[in-house]
Amino acid sequence: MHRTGENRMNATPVEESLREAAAGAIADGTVGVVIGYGHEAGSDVATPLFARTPEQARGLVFDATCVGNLAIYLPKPEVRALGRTGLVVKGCDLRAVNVLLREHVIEREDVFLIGVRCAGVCEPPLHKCTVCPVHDPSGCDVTLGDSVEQPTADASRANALVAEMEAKSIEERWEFWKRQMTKCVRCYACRQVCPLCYCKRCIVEKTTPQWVETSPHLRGNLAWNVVRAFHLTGRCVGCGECERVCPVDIPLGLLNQKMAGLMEQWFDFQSGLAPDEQAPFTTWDPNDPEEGIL
Amino acid sequence: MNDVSETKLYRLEADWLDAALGALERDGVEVLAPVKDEDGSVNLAPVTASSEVATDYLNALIPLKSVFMPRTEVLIEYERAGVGDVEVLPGAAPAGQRVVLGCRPCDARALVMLDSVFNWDYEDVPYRARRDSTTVVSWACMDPGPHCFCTSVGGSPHSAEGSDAVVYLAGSGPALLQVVTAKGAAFVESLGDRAQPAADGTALPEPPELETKFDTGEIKTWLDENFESELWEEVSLRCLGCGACSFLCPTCHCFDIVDESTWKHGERRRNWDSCAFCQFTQHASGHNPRPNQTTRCRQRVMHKFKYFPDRFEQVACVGCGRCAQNCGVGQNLVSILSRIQSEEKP
Amino acid sequence: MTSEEPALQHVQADLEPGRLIPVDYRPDKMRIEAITVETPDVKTFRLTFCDAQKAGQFAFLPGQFGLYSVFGAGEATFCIASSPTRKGYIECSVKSAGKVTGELHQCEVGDTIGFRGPYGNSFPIDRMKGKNLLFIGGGIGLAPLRSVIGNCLDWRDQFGEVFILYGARSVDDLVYKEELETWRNRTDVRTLFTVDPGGETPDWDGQVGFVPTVLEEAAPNPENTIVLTCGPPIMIKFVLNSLTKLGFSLDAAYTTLENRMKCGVGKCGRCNVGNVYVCKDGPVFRCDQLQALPQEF
Amino acid sequence: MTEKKTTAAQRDGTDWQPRIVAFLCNWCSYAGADLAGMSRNDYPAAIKIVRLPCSGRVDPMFVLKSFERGADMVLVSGCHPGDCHYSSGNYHARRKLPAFRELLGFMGIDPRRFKISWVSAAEGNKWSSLVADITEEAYALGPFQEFPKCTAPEKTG
Amino acid sequence: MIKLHIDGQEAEAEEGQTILDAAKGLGIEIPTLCHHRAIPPVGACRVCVVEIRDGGRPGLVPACAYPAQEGLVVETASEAVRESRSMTIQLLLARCPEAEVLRKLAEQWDAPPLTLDAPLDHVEPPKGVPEGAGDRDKCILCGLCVRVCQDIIGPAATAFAGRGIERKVTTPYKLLSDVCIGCGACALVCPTGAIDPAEFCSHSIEKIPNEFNLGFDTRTPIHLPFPQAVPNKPILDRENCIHFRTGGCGACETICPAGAIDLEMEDEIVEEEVGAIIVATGYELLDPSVYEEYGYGRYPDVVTSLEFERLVSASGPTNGELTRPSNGEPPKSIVFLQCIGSREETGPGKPYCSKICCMYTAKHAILYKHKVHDGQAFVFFMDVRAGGKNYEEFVRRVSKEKVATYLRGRVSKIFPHDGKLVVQGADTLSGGQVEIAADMVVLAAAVVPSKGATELAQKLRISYDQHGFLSEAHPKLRPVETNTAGIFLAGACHSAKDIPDSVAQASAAASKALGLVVHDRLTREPTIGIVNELTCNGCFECENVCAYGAISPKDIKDRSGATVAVLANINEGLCQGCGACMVTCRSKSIEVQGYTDNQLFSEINAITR
Ligand SMILES: Cc1cc2nc3c(=O)[nH]c(=O)nc-3n(C[C@H](O)[C@H](O)[C@H](O)COP(=O)(O)OP(=O)(O)OC[C@H]3O[C@@H](n4cnc5c(N)ncnc54)[C@H](O)[C@@H]3O)c2cc1C
Ligand SMILES: Cc1cc2nc3c(=O)[nH]c(=O)nc-3n(C[C@H](O)[C@H](O)[C@H](O)COP(=O)(O)OP(=O)(O)OC[C@H]3O[C@@H](n4cnc5c(N)ncnc54)[C@H](O)[C@@H]3O)c2cc1C
Ligand code: SF4
Ligand code: SF4
Ligand code: SF4
Ligand code: SF4
Ligand code: SF4
Ligand code: SF4
Repeated sequence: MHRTGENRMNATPVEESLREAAAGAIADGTVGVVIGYGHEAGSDVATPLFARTPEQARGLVFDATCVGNLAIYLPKPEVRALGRTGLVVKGCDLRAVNVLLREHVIEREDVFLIGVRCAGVCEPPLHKCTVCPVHDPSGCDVTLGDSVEQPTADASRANALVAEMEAKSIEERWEFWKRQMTKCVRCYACRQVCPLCYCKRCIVEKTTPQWVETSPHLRGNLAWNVVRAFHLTGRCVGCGECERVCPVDIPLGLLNQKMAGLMEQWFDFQSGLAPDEQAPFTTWDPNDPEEGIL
Repeated sequence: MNDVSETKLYRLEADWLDAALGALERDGVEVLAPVKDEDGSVNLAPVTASSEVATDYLNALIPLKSVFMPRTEVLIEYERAGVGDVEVLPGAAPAGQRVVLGCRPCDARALVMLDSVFNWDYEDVPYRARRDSTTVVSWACMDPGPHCFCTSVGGSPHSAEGSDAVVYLAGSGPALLQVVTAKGAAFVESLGDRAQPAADGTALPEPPELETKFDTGEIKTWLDENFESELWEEVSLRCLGCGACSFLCPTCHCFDIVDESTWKHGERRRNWDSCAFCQFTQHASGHNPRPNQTTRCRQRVMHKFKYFPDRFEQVACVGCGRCAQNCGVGQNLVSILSRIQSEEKP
Repeated sequence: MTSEEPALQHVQADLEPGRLIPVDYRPDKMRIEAITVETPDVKTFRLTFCDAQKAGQFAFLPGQFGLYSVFGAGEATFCIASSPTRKGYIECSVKSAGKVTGELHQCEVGDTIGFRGPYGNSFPIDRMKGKNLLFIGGGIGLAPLRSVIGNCLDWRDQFGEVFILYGARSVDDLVYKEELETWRNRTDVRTLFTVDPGGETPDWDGQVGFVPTVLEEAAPNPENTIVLTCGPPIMIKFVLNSLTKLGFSLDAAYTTLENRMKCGVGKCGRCNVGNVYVCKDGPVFRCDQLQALPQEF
Repeated sequence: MTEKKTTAAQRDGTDWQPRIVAFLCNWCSYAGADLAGMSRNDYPAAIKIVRLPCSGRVDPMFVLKSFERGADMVLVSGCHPGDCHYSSGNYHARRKLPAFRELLGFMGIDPRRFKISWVSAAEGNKWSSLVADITEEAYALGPFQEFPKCTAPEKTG
Repeated sequence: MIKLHIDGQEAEAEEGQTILDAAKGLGIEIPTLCHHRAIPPVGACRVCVVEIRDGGRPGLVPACAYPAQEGLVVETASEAVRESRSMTIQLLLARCPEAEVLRKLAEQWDAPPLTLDAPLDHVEPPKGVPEGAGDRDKCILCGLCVRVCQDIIGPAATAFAGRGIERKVTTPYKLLSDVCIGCGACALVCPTGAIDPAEFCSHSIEKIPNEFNLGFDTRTPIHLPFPQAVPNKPILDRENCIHFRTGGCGACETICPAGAIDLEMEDEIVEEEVGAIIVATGYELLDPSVYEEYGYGRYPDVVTSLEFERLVSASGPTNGELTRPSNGEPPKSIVFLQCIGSREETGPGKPYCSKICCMYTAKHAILYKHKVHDGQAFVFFMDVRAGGKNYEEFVRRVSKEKVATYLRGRVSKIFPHDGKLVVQGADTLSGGQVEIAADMVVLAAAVVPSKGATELAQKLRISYDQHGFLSEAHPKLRPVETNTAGIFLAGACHSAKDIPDSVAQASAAASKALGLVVHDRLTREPTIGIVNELTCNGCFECENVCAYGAISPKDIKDRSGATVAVLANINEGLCQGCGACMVTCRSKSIEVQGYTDNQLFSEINAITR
């Protein structure tokens, strides 16, 4: 592939060990492909690299441009056809892997996880990185990189944006989202990039009945984004990919954060911290909150 | 369409924009111009004052095609009329007179391609109506961006194809306006004395240099031979199968037709669609002629650089670079094409 | 390739080069006059235009299709399954497969639906004149053939021998049962009806076997024969093999494609097979030309 | 209660009547509403009832679609916790639906327009007073049209 | 097989059997005292003597110890036998004139009491023995108790001590024994009821209250649950059984003539697949001790109506003699209080009418009068609700014939005074306060569902009302069905009702159940879920929410038999059609027939038109 063999001269120690681990796993047949990050001209962020030979693995990089969540590729049949999948994961990406395991989308033995300790990506670090509880991915087959000081996640900061929105009046909120949702073109990039949107048939593609109107008018867009956020409630791991790829820059993360916060507040639940957790919407407790029920 | 035989050049006064906006408003003509929204992206939107118009932008996020083929439009409406019967209402009223003031030449050039499809034996009435009632005044590019490659696909930062008039806003000097069509000429009329015929011999500014990245002819030669090629799988693995690239592409025109109805009332809408979507071609039996992302990626490239030239003698890409810029996984049409180019000439 | 057959000819009657036909996507209203239940999931609808003027003007060629709309559900593509020689109505046979077809199956006689068309090319009637005709249909694939069979039988003297081979998965899945009976009772038509092994009933007096097998056993004479076939893709594939074995030339065989389409007029971008658009260049294709296309159907 | 209706209508001088779509579980709330009917309890007619097996069958999509179709208020009512005919359906509803309401509220769709209640088969009186109360509230909130009608084609797509 | 002749009939016996056994086989009863099947015979009491006429050495022999022999000719009631037996009985009776068995035998065998010069002296019982059950005067010194303890149970806690007239059964040094396990086998085998194991045992032997008699008397660990129990077989209460508590004893096992007891047997959970379930868990009474003012629980003579039922019952703790629990005297005056905890809108009681109390109180008054002819009965009532065939007439008779004095009003207080209970209440008809000095007070406490009924309902997934009474599917049209297919209700578990109503409902439930089980195939509502295998992701979120465990993984195989996917599958027998899975499935891959998304979509469309 055109990026193969692209070998940065000044590879960092992590990158060296990453390339080694990946090349080794490919060479000894542990995996059929390693999906990691590569650099490509014309792209500000690292792009997914599918290394199928040890040489191609030399193109792997790991730096602050590695924002993407590669777990998205795990369920894809095209990728599975390449053999066992080696996946480069940051701590946050691992949360998505955990949800995929929890939801039986993948089996643990089908993936070879190359964890990389990560202090945060982008300059300045992304919001998700500043509140990340899992800088150090645990449960990987290999874990690389220096250990990272685990900053105590500041809950107030985690929800600052949500709180700001909630401080607004209902009308202001409506105006805000109306403007945002009007922009949506229904490209579904948000869905396609989400590692947890793996449905064989998305609800918008179900025509009988058509719960979500496919037309990119405000009504359809609202329905789509409400459904997307709700289908990810208790599941979204906050990787922020949806918001990143939205070509019209709708702050989708805000919706996800709102719902994640709610799950934490109501059910003391954070998604993807372990592969054997029980999603809040698939269980219940007799003492669940009753507020607002008449 | 309505080509004026001889290109005419005008010099524009500094306040030409206000004059134009004022005059057009008086005539009841709606003006669409680049406007920067609260989130910082630039899009074509109705304007009434020159202060609303953004000039320091590379290109609109949503391409010009949306003016002629909105991302959603009502094709027909109907009303339930008794048991098992409906009354089909006339479609949406034809669009009024509009002027697009300030699209980029690549977007305007894309209209030529859309015209080919929408007037291919069958004339698409809603498209044609909007096209007829809209004057396209593009602003020539003086400073192309890193993703731009119009020159590689037969265009130019100063291309006048598809525009009714082209405005050159060059540095501190006076703006020039080139009339391309009768509609463009009519637009100049509306400027009154704010537009003066340029002195004979006034030269248009030289278009800025752009590296040519590939040769569309050679690409087509390769595509003609390589419907089956491992390259398709390689380049498609990372593609997410979203519609971001095609929705933002000024030449992509695939659409869906859906009915949206309540008990009484219904609308048949035309919405943008994308060949990248997995359900796009799926049959009722579950059979899918393009069952995976590899075949769908191939379709997009083939469509633009082989099928379109086969049928319309032009590639269906104007080199705006939006697809590369907006792809979440850095899928880059230019890199695929360069790759093909290198296959062609090893 | 025979000289009188230019490649992928536009047989479309009113599509003259240079003249644009406006499409505003507004359907004409049609009334359901009759509904025949063909199989558990196929119904045939007989439709007449609500507007008398439109009814008078309307004409089509066998093999053409239309876009039928159930208001509130949407549009779907079906070929016109009645013969152009029978004026005053059109018929379509619809398999319930999804939203529109599902809703259509809920409709009753007297209900109004919409119709746009006819679109697409047609079977090469001109070329068929004077030739022996072999029709090979499978399942609901008999629908487009029915139109051309009807046409040919109504002008029976214009053609040579007529042989209709039709098969379905089971006796239940055979469509147009009454018509099959009429054809069988005609002396100037040879018929062979078959069901897949296991699909027969105790009183089934036709063949049992897959269409290609039955075709090979029947061994029709390739001489001066034009083949028109339609059915599920897998059947077509094996029928073409068998035809080649029997000495038929694929440039004398035609079939129709059913790629998904939304506009029907070459704009929406779905139905292309390579650079060929099924809606405008098809749906009828000559088999040898089809084999040269990318296998995207 | 009929009285209230007229006063509300007179208040703003229109004939407008709110449309309240109610999704009731078959075993408790529907039976409760039935009991209210059998007991000749009077309650406002603004409420339109959809019967479901269980409040756990109420897909948030129903709520959304009702709003899209012009409902001014949506009510979901099921058995009291612990009384679900299917033993836990209402517990599932009690997690999903309030969360959905939070989401709607966050996006500026007035959460007061989405009511959730538990009404048992024996609570015919609760049902009638509940309907009376929320109908009154629906009058106070006024018509909800922003959402259903927001399909205006964008100027530039 | 040994053949012999007893009283002229041919008898059969097995090797090792005695004449007694052989006679029993013929239905000839030979009286015996010291014999117990489980204990090797010694022939100590000699009540069982029989005469050998032929086939052996002729003479009198104890039948319990003499082995059956081929050709023996035995007479069980010959003159010689009668004489000997009568004398033996006379002697025994002289020693233990109080022993009921001896008196009966004496009557039967014509043994008039001997007149003795002086009564037999009695010996002090061991130290620390509580007053009580056993009556050492009844001991005939047969030694069964000693042998059972020694030979069968094992601890050998007792033995004979003393000689002659002093001879008696006691523990070493006459101290309470540590080795005694308190099994009571001695008491069990004692023919005359002379023994109370508490006399021997150093640890306390708990009395087990008899549940059926509401604790008014006691029972053994192995016992018949109640008279007329079906099946009429004893049950063993492991919690109290010595064997299960100490590992010893096991007397019952050895003793049971039918060999029906197997202490090794483990409790087992029997799984039955059934086609229908009828729930008939009945009711119990609200515990009236919540009402302090009535003193229930504090004053023994304040009883509930159910307790009263036992106290007057012929099979009850007092064998039908009505006595005051406090002192065993017949109650000369009695007060019945109705509506204790019924028809109470607030407070600890129930808002409903318990329906049966008016009737049974009237019945109780009659029963009372029947037992205590000169007694006086009073009934405090709120209303008399005697709807039902002949009910009103019945109650009217009770009040008219002055069986009881009916006082309309409530009792405000009951307190003990001078050995009586003073009942203070209002008589709203006369408008005055009344005070009745009663010997007994009977509280007609509210009928409430049985304990555990709601848990059972949850297990069965049937619904119940706020009081815990199980709910019928429809109050008019499906009064015996529950909402869950195949489960029916009968009796007071559904609401307070009397026996005729319970029986009527039970009959209906039985026929409904039969209607189900006589068919080979179950016809059920078709509202069940179906998974769309084309779109199911196999995430099994649906499995997590299904309360019926109806969803399980299904392997999807390709033509070669290889598993290509594992998808959800719904068992249509288990699915109840609740739809929880549908809502949980994001890909909308489940449809519950009858409530499909399409149907609901159309409904929403239509309703909002
Ligand atoms: C030229 C032509 C002629 C046809 N003739 C007949 C005919 O005579 N009788 C008949 O029963 N069917 C015919 N079909 C197929 C028919 O168009 C589809 O079955 C129908 O459109 C399904 O529509 P729906 O709304 O019910 O399905 P939807 O609810 O829209 O979709 C259900 C499934 O059908 C697929 N689908 C949607 N539209 C089409 C389409 N146009 N073609 C294939 N799959 C589609 C979808 O991907 C989806 O998987 C023809 C198709 C073509 C292109
Ligand atoms: C004081 C008094 C006097 C009465 N006198 C009369 C009278 O004279 N005439 C008359 O018609 N009615 C009389 N009644 C009413 C009568 O007792 C009831 O109508 C009748 O007993 C109801 O029968 P049932 O079988 O429904 O319930 P019950 O008799 O209560 O039987 C229920 C049975 O279910 C068992 N059970 C409970 N829970 C479970 C469980 N979880 N699993 C298994 N088994 C369980 C219980 O142990 C019990 O054996 C009287 C009631 C009272 C209180
Ligand atoms: S990525 Fe953005 S524009 Fe595309 S569908 Fe999602 S929200 Fe809409
Ligand atoms: S919803 Fe967005 S943030 Fe959440 S997991 Fe999916 S892509 Fe990541
Ligand atoms: S190339 Fe990029 S933008 Fe286009 S479909 Fe693929 S992932 Fe989406
Ligand atoms: S293919 Fe890409 S570069 Fe070409 S016109 Fe479309 S968006 Fe622009
Ligand atoms: S929840 Fe839906 S997708 Fe998941 S296993 Fe169940 S049916 Fe399949
Ligand atoms: S409908 Fe209810 S009972 Fe049936 S499978 Fe789904 S969750 Fe289980």
